[in-house]
Amino acid sequence: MSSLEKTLGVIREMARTVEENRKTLTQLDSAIGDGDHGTNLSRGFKAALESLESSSPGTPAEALKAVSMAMIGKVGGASGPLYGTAFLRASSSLGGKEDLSGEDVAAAIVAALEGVKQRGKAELEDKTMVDALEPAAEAARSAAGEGAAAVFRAAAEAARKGADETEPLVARRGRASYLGPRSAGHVDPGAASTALLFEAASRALEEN
Amino acid sequence: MSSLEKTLGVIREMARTVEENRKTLTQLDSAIGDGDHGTNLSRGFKAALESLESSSPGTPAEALKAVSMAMIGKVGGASGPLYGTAFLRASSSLGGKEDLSGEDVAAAIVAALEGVKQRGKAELEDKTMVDALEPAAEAARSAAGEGAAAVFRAAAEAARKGADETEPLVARRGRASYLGPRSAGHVDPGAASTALLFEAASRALEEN
Amino acid sequence: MKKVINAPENVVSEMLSGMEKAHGDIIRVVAEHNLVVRADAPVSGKVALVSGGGSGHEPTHGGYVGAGMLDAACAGSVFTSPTPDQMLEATKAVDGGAGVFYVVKNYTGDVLNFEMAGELAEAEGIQTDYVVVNDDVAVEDSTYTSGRRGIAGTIFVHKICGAAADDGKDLSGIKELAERVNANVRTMGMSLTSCIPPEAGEPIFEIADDEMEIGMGIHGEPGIERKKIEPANEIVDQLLGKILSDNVDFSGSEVAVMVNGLGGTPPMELYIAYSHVADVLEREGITVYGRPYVGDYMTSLEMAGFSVTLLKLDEEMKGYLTAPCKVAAGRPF
Amino acid sequence: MKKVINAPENVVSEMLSGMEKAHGDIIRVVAEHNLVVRADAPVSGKVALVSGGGSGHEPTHGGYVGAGMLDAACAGSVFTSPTPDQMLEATKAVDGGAGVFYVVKNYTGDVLNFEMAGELAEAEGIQTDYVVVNDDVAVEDSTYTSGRRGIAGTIFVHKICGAAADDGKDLSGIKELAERVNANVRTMGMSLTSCIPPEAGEPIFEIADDEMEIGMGIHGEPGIERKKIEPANEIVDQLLGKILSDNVDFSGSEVAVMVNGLGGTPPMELYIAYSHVADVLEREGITVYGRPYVGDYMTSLEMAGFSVTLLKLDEEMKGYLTAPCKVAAGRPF
Ligand SMILES: Nc1ncnc2c1ncn2[C@@H]1O[C@H](COP(=O)(O)OP(=O)(O)O)[C@@H](O)[C@H]1O
Ligand SMILES: Nc1ncnc2c1ncn2[C@@H]1O[C@H](COP(=O)(O)OP(=O)(O)O)[C@@H](O)[C@H]1O
Ligand SMILES: [Mg+2]
Ligand SMILES: [Mg+2]
Ligand SMILES: [Mg+2]
Ligand SMILES: [Mg+2]
Repeated sequence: MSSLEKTLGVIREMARTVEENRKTLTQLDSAIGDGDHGTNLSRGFKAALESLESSSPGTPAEALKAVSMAMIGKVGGASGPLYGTAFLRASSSLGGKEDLSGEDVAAAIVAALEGVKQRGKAELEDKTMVDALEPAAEAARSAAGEGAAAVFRAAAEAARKGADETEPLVARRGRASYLGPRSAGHVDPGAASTALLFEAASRALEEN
Repeated sequence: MSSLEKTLGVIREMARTVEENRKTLTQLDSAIGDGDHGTNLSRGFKAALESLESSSPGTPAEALKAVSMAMIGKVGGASGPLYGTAFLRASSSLGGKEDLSGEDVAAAIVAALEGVKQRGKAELEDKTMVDALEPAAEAARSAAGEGAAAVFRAAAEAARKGADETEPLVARRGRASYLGPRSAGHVDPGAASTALLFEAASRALEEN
Repeated sequence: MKKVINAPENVVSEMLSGMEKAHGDIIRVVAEHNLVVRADAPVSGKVALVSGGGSGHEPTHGGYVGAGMLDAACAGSVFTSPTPDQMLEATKAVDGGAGVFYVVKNYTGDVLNFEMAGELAEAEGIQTDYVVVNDDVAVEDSTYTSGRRGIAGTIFVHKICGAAADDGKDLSGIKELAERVNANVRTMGMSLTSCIPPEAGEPIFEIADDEMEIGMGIHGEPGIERKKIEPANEIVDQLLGKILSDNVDFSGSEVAVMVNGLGGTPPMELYIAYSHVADVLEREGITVYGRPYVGDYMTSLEMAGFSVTLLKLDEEMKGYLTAPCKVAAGRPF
Repeated sequence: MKKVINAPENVVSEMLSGMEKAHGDIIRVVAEHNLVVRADAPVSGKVALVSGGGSGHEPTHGGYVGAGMLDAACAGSVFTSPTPDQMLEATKAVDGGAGVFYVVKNYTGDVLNFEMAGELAEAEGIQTDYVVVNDDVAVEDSTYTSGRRGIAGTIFVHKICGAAADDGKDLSGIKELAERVNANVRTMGMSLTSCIPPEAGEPIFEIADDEMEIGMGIHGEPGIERKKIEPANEIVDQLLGKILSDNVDFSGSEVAVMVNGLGGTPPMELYIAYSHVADVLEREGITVYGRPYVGDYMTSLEMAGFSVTLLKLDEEMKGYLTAPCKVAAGRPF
């Protein structure tokens, strides 16, 4: 199976996972935000799938670019431009490559992280998706030599741990920051969705 | 005890009864009206008691006139002008009399009925206070020879029966008429309050 | 009950006090009688318009007092008609020598109290007349009953007759115009929720989470039918269907349109409803004249729901409808 | 969930369609991008003002598009910032050659999306600039966080900068004025109930029948404190107390005042609140300039609650605040 097919498989599994967890994500966002994170991502991934249908991308980078454009164009909110930037930077980092190594995948994840931090100006422990994405990127880098599947497996584990650890934090970025101390005691919805996306990617590659 | 004192006793017992049944009357009015009949009458009788305090009426007619003015001036709604007219006509029918016979009381109740029908243009079975007041006036007339207490006793019994019998009726006057057939199955609040007022009057005279 | 109030028994007087502080250039408030009076009343030589009714329908009626609309509004307790004393005081405060005209909504209480007020005013030598507005097609009309309710269509009577009075029309002319507006205006409403009168402290009725009332009044009186909630377009079809099949022939005419929110319905939903109203009218060959009235014009406290009003216009009404006026219910822009 | 809608996923487009049908003389709607655009846009040689944000805050922002206020508003999904594509389309539709100015409320989503739109517009050769409004004193300000939210005070930026743009002020002048308004405007809100976004179908939060949220946002984000409900005057004291003890010195100044309903609060309650606001301001020696804004200006669907906004005015702001404008959020009278 080509890297392009694998990439498309990853994206489809991400979309499926978002749909499955739409309510959960929205409920997390209701607790410390405005209750739309699940709806937002669902709208974005639906648009991404439609765009992939109609555009038939030729490379993994083109597929990721289509996802990015769907996120930026259809999601809105904070997560739209942030995930949009993440997929855009991942796409750029892959360039025209047709066969992706573990190193390529890890580099793309690191690029995604840098894009998100640049756009959103969040740091670790601000209780945002960065708390899942940054450990995921580090784990990905460490596992880079073991192939794409291992990279995603490591990233998913690290992202899940990072997401869980947002629970006690007081938010300093995003809508949850308006709650001050009342934001503690809830997992950040964006960190949770980042963990779900990496788990979906990992699952998609294991299955092949 | 003078007729004036008895009249004041009747008014005070009416006020007490309205207060005690405020919620019930309001609930009856919620079912087929706008849920204010208890509040309306309570406001009116409070104002009546205040007015009696400050004006010290010299005759039964003056006392009833004070109640009438309080009803007209403070109640509003349909029941304000209707009960106001009832008390006004009762007052006029008594003129300057100091000692009231059963005939006088019965004539006052008949005058009240005529006033209400003239103002509100309701007939029997329109599901209004007339359905309690008209039988009360008839019973009062029949009992006129037996003294004031007997007149009120007979009126109270007839009013209660008339009020109960409004339950199956479809309203043709007042706010309940807008419901059409849906107004059936509920006792009319104004008929219920008329029955309560006669029962209060009867009680006040028995107790003496 | 959750409300931004201090005490249930003071809501009317405190509201009027707030209105006076906010709109002192347009109105003054006579606190002893819960009246809102045009700031420059009485206007000498002009017929004065007085309306009133229970409170809880804001901006009706105090919000419509000002140059070009009402001269005074009498505020009753919540959902309870004001009293003849109040109305008489209002009459005396605004009489400019050309008579006083009462705009009365058809409720037994309002009618009886205004009738008594008129008798009292005549006794004091002030000429009065009145119209009883009964625009609600939900209720069948009949001379053997209290007839139809007066609801949101009343605002058009205020606007058109207010402009006419400003224009110098005399009392009998105003009466004729008011009757004409009333004869050509039809309204029907629905609601999704009840509301809580502050003194009662409880909802007037219970309604399930998937039900609606069709033919709703504005005081929490039940409507004519309760059923499962339906899509906005189907609701609009029913309300308009009843209006269009009534005895005013709207076809081919120019109409003023109001989609009136009952208080708890967001503008989003009113515009969704208006969108379909506009489509149906276009299909029926009925032209919307000027700007439609989409918003909260006659409310029932925080009740969710809306009504649709159509007024068939003639040339005179058009002129008065669009004449300028200055009232508190307007916006600073 | 009970709403007058056809389908949750269509609420924004159907609402915009209704607005266009109702206000075709003031606005046009670009349906593909959920934009409300001034009917005569682009106005050549004038700086164009664009705002936008999630839907569900009506009349914000589409209701403020028109001569003398905004040139365009981008409508996002309910409570969700619109996207850079939409904003770019709006920018292109209204650019009259003098640049486009974005009025952005301080939410991460709104800021990021408008920033991206600005980059895209600059790439197409359109000069843009923006202000980030952050008037909500409920949230402590800090450079280490996202800072304060933008809420109802934003309407004053629309009005004042809209009039200034009409008056010929250039892009840098508008920017300076917008920053000045933002630096002098402070808001704080509270709520009694949650609201139900149509697509979620459930209340954003649960709140007991005797509780209120103080420091509420406009998207159902929890406030800063939940407590037992208190009398209106005490609530106003808390909101104003926080505003007056913030870093704008309002004493002795002239202010524009807004008592903004969140959708489900009847005018009666807003006027009761305003009555006390006026008393407190008078006691503090603060003068209310012109007509206070008491009504639903920036809502949260059907949420019950309100906010209080004070804007400290200078002479230039006063002139622009009271300049005429024509927008859908105004009334036909
Ligand atoms: N500045 C930021 N940097 C990184 N992530 C952020 C930032 N602000 C918000 N987020 C993420 O976005 C998530 C919320 O996304 P979403 O609910 O879709 O948008 P919105 O907050 O606009 O409603 C948060 O849970 C958080 O993880
Ligand atoms: N035309 C009428 N004639 C006699 N009684 C009437 C008439 N209209 C209404 N009523 C009485 O008034 C009662 C309602 O009074 P109330 O609730 O105080 O006034 P409102 O209907 O204005 O809210 C009804 O239950 C009915 O008995
Ligand atoms: Mg969110
Ligand atoms: Mg009643
Ligand atoms: Mg009543
Ligand atoms: Mg959002």
